[in-house]
Amino acid sequence: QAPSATPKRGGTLTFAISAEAPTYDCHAGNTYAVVHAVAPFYSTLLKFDLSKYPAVEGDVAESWEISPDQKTFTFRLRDNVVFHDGTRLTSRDVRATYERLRNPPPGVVSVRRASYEDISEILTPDERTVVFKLSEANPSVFQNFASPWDCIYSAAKLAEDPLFPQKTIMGTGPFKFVEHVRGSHFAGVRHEQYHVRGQPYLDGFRGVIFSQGSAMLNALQGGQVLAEFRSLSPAERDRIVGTLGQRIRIEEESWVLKLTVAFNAEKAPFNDPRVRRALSMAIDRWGGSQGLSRIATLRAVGGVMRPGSPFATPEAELAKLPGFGRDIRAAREEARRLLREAGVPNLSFVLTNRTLAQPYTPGGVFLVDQWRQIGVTVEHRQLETAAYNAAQANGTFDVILDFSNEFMDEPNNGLTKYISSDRSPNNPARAVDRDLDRLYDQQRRETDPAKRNAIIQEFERLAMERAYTVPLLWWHRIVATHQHLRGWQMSPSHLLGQSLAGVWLDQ
Amino acid sequence: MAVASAPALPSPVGRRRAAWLDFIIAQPLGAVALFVVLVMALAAIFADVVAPYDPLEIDWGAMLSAPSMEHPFGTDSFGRDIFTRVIYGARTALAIGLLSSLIGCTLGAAIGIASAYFGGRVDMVVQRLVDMFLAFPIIVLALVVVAILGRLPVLGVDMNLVLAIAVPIVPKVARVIRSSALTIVTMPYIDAARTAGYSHLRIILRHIAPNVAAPYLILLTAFIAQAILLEASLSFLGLGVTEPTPAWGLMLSGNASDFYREAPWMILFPGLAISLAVFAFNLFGDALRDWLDPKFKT
Amino acid sequence: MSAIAMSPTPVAAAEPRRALLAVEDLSVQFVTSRGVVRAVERLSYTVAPGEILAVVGESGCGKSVSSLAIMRLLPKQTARIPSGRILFDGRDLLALSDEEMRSLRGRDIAMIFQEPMTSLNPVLSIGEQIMEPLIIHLAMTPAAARSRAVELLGLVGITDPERRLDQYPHQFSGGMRQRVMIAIGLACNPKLIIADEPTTALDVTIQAQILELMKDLCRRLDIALIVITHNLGIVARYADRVQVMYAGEAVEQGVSEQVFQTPRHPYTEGLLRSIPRLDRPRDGRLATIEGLPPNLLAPPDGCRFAPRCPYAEAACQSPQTLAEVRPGHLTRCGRAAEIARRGINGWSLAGEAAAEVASTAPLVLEVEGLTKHFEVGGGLLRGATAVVKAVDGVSFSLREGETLGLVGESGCGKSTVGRLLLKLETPTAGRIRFEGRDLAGLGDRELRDVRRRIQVIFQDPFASLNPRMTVGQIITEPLMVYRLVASKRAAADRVAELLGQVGLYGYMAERYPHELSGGQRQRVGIARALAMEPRFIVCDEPVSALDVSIQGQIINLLEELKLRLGLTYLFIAHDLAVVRHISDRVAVMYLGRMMEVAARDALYAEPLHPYTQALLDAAPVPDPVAEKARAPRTLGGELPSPLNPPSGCVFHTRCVAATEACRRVVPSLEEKRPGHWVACINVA
Amino acid sequence: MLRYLGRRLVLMIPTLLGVAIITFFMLRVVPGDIVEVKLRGDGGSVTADVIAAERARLGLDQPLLVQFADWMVGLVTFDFGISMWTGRPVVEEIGLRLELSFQVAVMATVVAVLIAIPLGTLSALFRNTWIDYVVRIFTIAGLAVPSFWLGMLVILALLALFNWLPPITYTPLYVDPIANLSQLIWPALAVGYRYAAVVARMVRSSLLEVMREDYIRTARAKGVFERLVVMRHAMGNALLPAITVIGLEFAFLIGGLVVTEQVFNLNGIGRLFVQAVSRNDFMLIQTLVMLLAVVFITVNLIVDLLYAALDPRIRYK
Ligand SMILES: Nc1ncnc2c1ncn2[C@@H]1O[C@H](COP(=O)(O)OP(=O)(O)OP(=O)(O)O)[C@@H](O)[C@H]1O
Ligand SMILES: Nc1ncnc2c1ncn2[C@@H]1O[C@H](COP(=O)(O)OP(=O)(O)OP(=O)(O)O)[C@@H](O)[C@H]1O
Ligand SMILES: [Mg+2]
Ligand SMILES: [Mg+2]
Repeated sequence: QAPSATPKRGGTLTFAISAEAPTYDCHAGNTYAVVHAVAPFYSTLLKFDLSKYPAVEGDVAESWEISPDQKTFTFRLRDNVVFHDGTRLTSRDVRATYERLRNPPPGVVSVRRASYEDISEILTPDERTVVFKLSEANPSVFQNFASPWDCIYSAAKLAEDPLFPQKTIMGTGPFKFVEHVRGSHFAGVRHEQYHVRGQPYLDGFRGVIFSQGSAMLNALQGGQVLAEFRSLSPAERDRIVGTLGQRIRIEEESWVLKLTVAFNAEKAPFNDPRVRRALSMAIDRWGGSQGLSRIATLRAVGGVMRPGSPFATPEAELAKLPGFGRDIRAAREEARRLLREAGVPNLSFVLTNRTLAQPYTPGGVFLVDQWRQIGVTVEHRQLETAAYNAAQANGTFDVILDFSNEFMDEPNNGLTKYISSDRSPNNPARAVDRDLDRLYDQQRRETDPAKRNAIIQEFERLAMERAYTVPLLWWHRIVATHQHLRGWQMSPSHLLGQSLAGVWLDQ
Repeated sequence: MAVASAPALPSPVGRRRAAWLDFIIAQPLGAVALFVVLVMALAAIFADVVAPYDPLEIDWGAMLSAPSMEHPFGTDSFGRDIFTRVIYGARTALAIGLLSSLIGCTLGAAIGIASAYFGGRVDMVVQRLVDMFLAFPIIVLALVVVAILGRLPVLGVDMNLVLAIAVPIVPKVARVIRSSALTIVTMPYIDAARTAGYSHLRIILRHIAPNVAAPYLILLTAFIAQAILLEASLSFLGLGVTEPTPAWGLMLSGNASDFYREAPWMILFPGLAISLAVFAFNLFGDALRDWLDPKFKT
Repeated sequence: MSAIAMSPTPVAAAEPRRALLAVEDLSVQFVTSRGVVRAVERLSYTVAPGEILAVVGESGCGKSVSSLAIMRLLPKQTARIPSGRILFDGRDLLALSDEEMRSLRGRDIAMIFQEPMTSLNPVLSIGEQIMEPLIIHLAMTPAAARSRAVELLGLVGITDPERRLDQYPHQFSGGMRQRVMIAIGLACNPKLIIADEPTTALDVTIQAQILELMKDLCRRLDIALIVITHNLGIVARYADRVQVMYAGEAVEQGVSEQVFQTPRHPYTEGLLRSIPRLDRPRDGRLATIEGLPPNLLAPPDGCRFAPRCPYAEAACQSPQTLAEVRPGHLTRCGRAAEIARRGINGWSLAGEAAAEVASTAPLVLEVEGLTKHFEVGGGLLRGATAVVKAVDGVSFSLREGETLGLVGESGCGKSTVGRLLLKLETPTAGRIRFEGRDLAGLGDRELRDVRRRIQVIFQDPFASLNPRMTVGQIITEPLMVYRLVASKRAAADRVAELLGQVGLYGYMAERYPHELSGGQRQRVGIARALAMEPRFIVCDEPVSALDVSIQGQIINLLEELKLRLGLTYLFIAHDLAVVRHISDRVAVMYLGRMMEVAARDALYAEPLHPYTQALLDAAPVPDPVAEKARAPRTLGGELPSPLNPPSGCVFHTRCVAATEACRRVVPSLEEKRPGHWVACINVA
Repeated sequence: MLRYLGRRLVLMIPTLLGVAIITFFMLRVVPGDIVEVKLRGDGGSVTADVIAAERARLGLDQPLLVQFADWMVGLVTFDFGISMWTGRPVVEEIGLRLELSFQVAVMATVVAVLIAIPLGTLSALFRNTWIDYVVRIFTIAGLAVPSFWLGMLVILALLALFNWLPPITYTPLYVDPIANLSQLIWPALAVGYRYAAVVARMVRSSLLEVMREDYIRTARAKGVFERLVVMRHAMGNALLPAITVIGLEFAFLIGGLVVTEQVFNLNGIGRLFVQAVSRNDFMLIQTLVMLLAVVFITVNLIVDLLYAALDPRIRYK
């Protein structure tokens, strides 16, 4: 691609959002639909610098200081940040926002309390300074200040009504809210007093809601929308490239999401580690990666951390873990042997999965086939989200195809799937394993990256051997944008970089 | 009163023609439809023998191959043989179509007959209930049942799906059968049975039910067609049968709709299978109606 | 008037006036999946202006088909006319184009159909339907057509025609609808009217009104009229000439008087003998024509009547021709001359008269003040319900071995009385005692027991047998349910015995009802009733739906069974002659109330109630001389709606003798003569 | 007339109450509720107390009977509650979508009637000729081809032939008729085919029936032109059953276009319904079911009134 010319001002961007946001409140949201719809209206304290991911940069923060013990963070705020209602943003707004996140008042939902539980105090020495004090060092907290979920709200409005952000969209982001037509679209116009000079370039945007992939693809193909920022499936990519050729830009990257297989450790025979390991070993991840990557948003073979991310295990090491070997024949032999040993040579069970087409269905179909090959009969049961969640929460499943959804490669968040269920509501396998808990806690407080890496490797080895929850494949993100859509940046997370401040139309 | 001109009496020599032969002669189009239905039924029953491949076996090497000698209908995105899956799909479609239509129609007929026979208060209450269930739009009812009740596989057939498709059939059938039964109930031969002091059950089973057999059969075939279509729609929405079960509607949804460009055969053949099955059942039902309805006879 | 072509047939030559319509050698066939139905074969006849020709014959003999052929209204796909001409005013109708034929229909030839209830379009107003032919054929303006329509309605005797024009068919009674049909027929001053059983669906009193009206109009307007009927009384009273058809062929043609007095075809003769007659003394048994009409798919080569004919001989196996036996009288029988000489007689049947019922015989049934009110929904747009007083305070009793005839016009509550006795309906008031026990207070077991002893035979032989059961199953069922037989074998034997009793063959047990003829089905119905070994049988119009020739067979059978098994009957019918023939006592109902009850002979000899008198007056007897001599005396008006019956005596609105008091006083049924009960205040 | 209407309206109450009871309790017998979906949907890590708090906020912790009573009281006072998913009033969620669904239903009806009546009539009049066979095959095909499939083909054809696609967001008719129609005509056509097939079959069979009636023979015997026999005497009676079918189909379309709406990305009631169901948004599902039931009953009532208007037997009873 030719290096981008100077950005042009003007135009309205229409892009697709493949789901409708359940809420306007970022603090309560956990689906990308919220981010894609409301991120343009809000600012955060920090943000990821996508060209140097995982590095962060300031958003409303101009500069910051971290104390050597990593327990005190001091942020200096920009002085030109203005809310859409014309009021200026001050340190009080930042404090109110984080107080709401870590300690929500009654009626307010914060799904991110856990991330900030180490914060003991938030101080505002002056209008432009915010100080966060931590009770214990935690290497993940700093990056969390760049979370796209931490939309900064007006302290004044929150004081009036803590539920204000649920009903109204009002922030300091590059765009001002115009309308949300239920089921149809979100629209915004340029916030003229946006704190980055000259930005945003767009006059406005319109995020059109689609509920079905092919309708969205048709619109993309017809140029009615210029992009869909989450991901296309490989087939959709191929179709769009086939029809639009050079007019479309395709960017791909491995994704911070992964599919995992969780065995219900409370239930026989999955309480037997041999059975779990056997089932994990029967999966030809390398072969599957090749096949599935052509039909599903799945690709990378990886362990507990995303391949290519700072704490990931190199491929050579990975291949030594059970289930990650290159010799699938041998692995399957071993799997059969383990099952025989465990006394369940003709195992049959139900694989619980979601009904979503990408990538859950192909993942499930693939697993059923893999297990058939070691003589295991599997019934594939796909459930609507509610029923799926209920099955998981109540433990009414044998084996479940689980997933993890993060916005960055941070072990503190990513590893919670593997630690004991009495500690982590996230553990799908309902297992209790104090060894893993211990290793998790060690890495959590370890501020030296090298040491932390070693602990994580050990954690991973143990987790794969005991195989309560094992990765299937990491997701693969494919974003197609029309050539004249410029300034948008690809990243490993579909939640990042959606403020649209730097996006412009070359026409 | 004059006797309504009766059809000429069959001469004592010419015995009745076998029913199936009469059907073929009187309804050639219907006979063709029946043939198609039978072929599909046979394929479904003997899928294990007829189908060249294993319907579930993934073969990355053969992914998305075009129709060829090896794979007459091509393969899908998992490299599974589509011909095989279409044949096994007939099993799913017929099993669900037949079961739900059978359950729905039988229940509906029972309710309709009882309502007409007992009349009065029973009829009033039943009619209100029927109204109520009719007021639920069919797909909505199916959606709610499937989505809310989840799945309940029995011998590979999801009984909740069957139920979901059967439930909306019940009130419709009840209504039609009731109106047929209402005319039967006023027939003198029913009065004769009542004067003979037969039990209600006997009158219903022996005297009324056989006489509503014609509308029942017609409804049954029509609803099999509808059920197959509804199953396809639900599967298309991800609420019906789930992967990797071979089912026509499912074969059209998800991956298939993504690949229609490179691999049009992926949606062509299952789509044709649905249409052919539904077409055949409808045509057969039509023919059956014409054949059974004395008014259409010349 | 256009020139009328000379008809080449000898019949026409003998006619005093030139024929308006001449049917020549007409055959009609239907191509069906079972084969070719030869519905009409080589039919020839003529009609002159002002003449009334009656076509008679049993059901299915081709009466309607031949007249539809004249109208060219036969179904296009299946009907075929392999031979013949239909000359109307000299033009061959069969050679006309569709458009020419259309412009003739309704203008020069009008047709009136049997079913007045369904022959009018329910969604168009009466006015629109009468005005339609006027506008189409005579190019009248709507206003002119309307005033002509008013005139026509007046002509056919509908009061308040102006207002009636805007009403819809369902607001008219059957008789009024038939008048409307006649008005439509008359609209364009046609030259020929074909009336296909115009009064069969109507009550006797209304029938008389309609026929008198038609006859009068034809005479006045010089219209040729073809009346199709199977009622020989009507033929006798109204027709100038008569044409008798059998199995698609004309078997006899001639002036009514000649044909009735000296029939020259055995079929005509049989017909005349097999009906009970009011004008003759009552015989013990009716003569019957045994057997069934031939299958028109494969009719016999020779005389089609031969298989049933008592005079049949070898010569009858070869085709017979319609030959003139005397001027204007034709017959299709080789032995016509012998018949004329009365040299043969195959009909003699010893009359075994039923014994009089002793007045000391035990009472089987006592009915007191029986009342049944039906609540009916007041239609879609009216919330309130109305009450039909179907039966209102009816009392009578029956002794063992007795037959009580119950007559009355349609809707007067006859069937309801029967259904109440059968416990198919629960009475609103009143009491029914069967063998001394009150039916209302019976427990389940007793009820079952009583049910077995009260049985029923229905009117419609097509509807009274379950079409999905074989004859054997139908008769076996009660035997098994009531354990009247010990085993399956015994049941089979009993079925064969019962079938024999009603004159059917044992092998018929395997047949389904649709494989039987109407008369045979009625016999199965009787066998089913007998299977329960009943004591009392309600016969609800058991012969009304049957052809005359079959009717006789069934009446004879019922009488014979009664004698043999000592049965008691309630015999419901609307044919006064039939009732007279079979009953010991007769009860007359009108609008839910009992008008008169008396011993048979007393009632027919001296009817006391004006309604009974009117009924007897309205029923024509098959004797042209007597009928034509009789002055028209018809009962005016329509049957009032049972939803809104007249006050006082329900009959006062139509009664010639009604007084002011009749409006107010509800007359009670009183014994005016010994054993003769009448509900009329004017009878002393 | 008014009394009749009143009676019918009163009769609606038990039916609707029944629908309400069934819907309400059917929704609640099964595990899993909206809170889980909302807070855990894409895999957030939420603690049990957060979920419990949210559940309490939505009133889901109340006894079922209390919840039901609350809902009933709301319905009666025209307070349809708040969508549990978006926290917006249900009325607001439904409003625009109902408008769209209604318009599609009306347009599909127009399309269907325009196609069906001539086809059904031709087919009946030329029974067992090639015209009849062609029409019958065309109509049975209409029943056999899934409309979503047809919809996919329509879109692909538009894209391939004209490289044009219908607008993706809904503009009300009164705002921009051209944009509106160019979006909605396609789904109306795709759905209209099946709809037309259903109606045409009804017209055919009822016309065949009517043509056998005695009064048709009477009309012919009067010398009425064949065209008039059909148009005036037969159609008037034959269209009555067709009206019932049209009514039923119309009512069905309001909420039943689920799959077609997906294919055309229509923001209609059907799609809202699927979403509500997949999220267990009880409040929205309940109200939608009630809405569809009311639509169904109202349409039936209108059909009955039309019957009365067209059929004097009913009008003057
Ligand atoms: N459309 C038809 N197709 C086949 N056969 C027919 C058709 N119409 C009449 N027939 C047959 O033609 C014969 C004559 O029928 P037609 O209606 O003329 O009898 P009918 O004398 O008028 O009897 P009814 O007294 O019952 O009216 C019957 O055997 C009848 O079954
Ligand atoms: N179930 C019913 N509901 C309402 N009205 C009824 C019912 N049965 C009979 N009637 C009415 O009661 C009256 C008497 O009917 P019924 O059948 O007894 O007359 P009928 O004398 O047998 O007449 P027909 O000679 O026509 O058989 C009629 O007006 C009829 O419409
Ligand atoms: Mg006739
Ligand atoms: Mg009667």
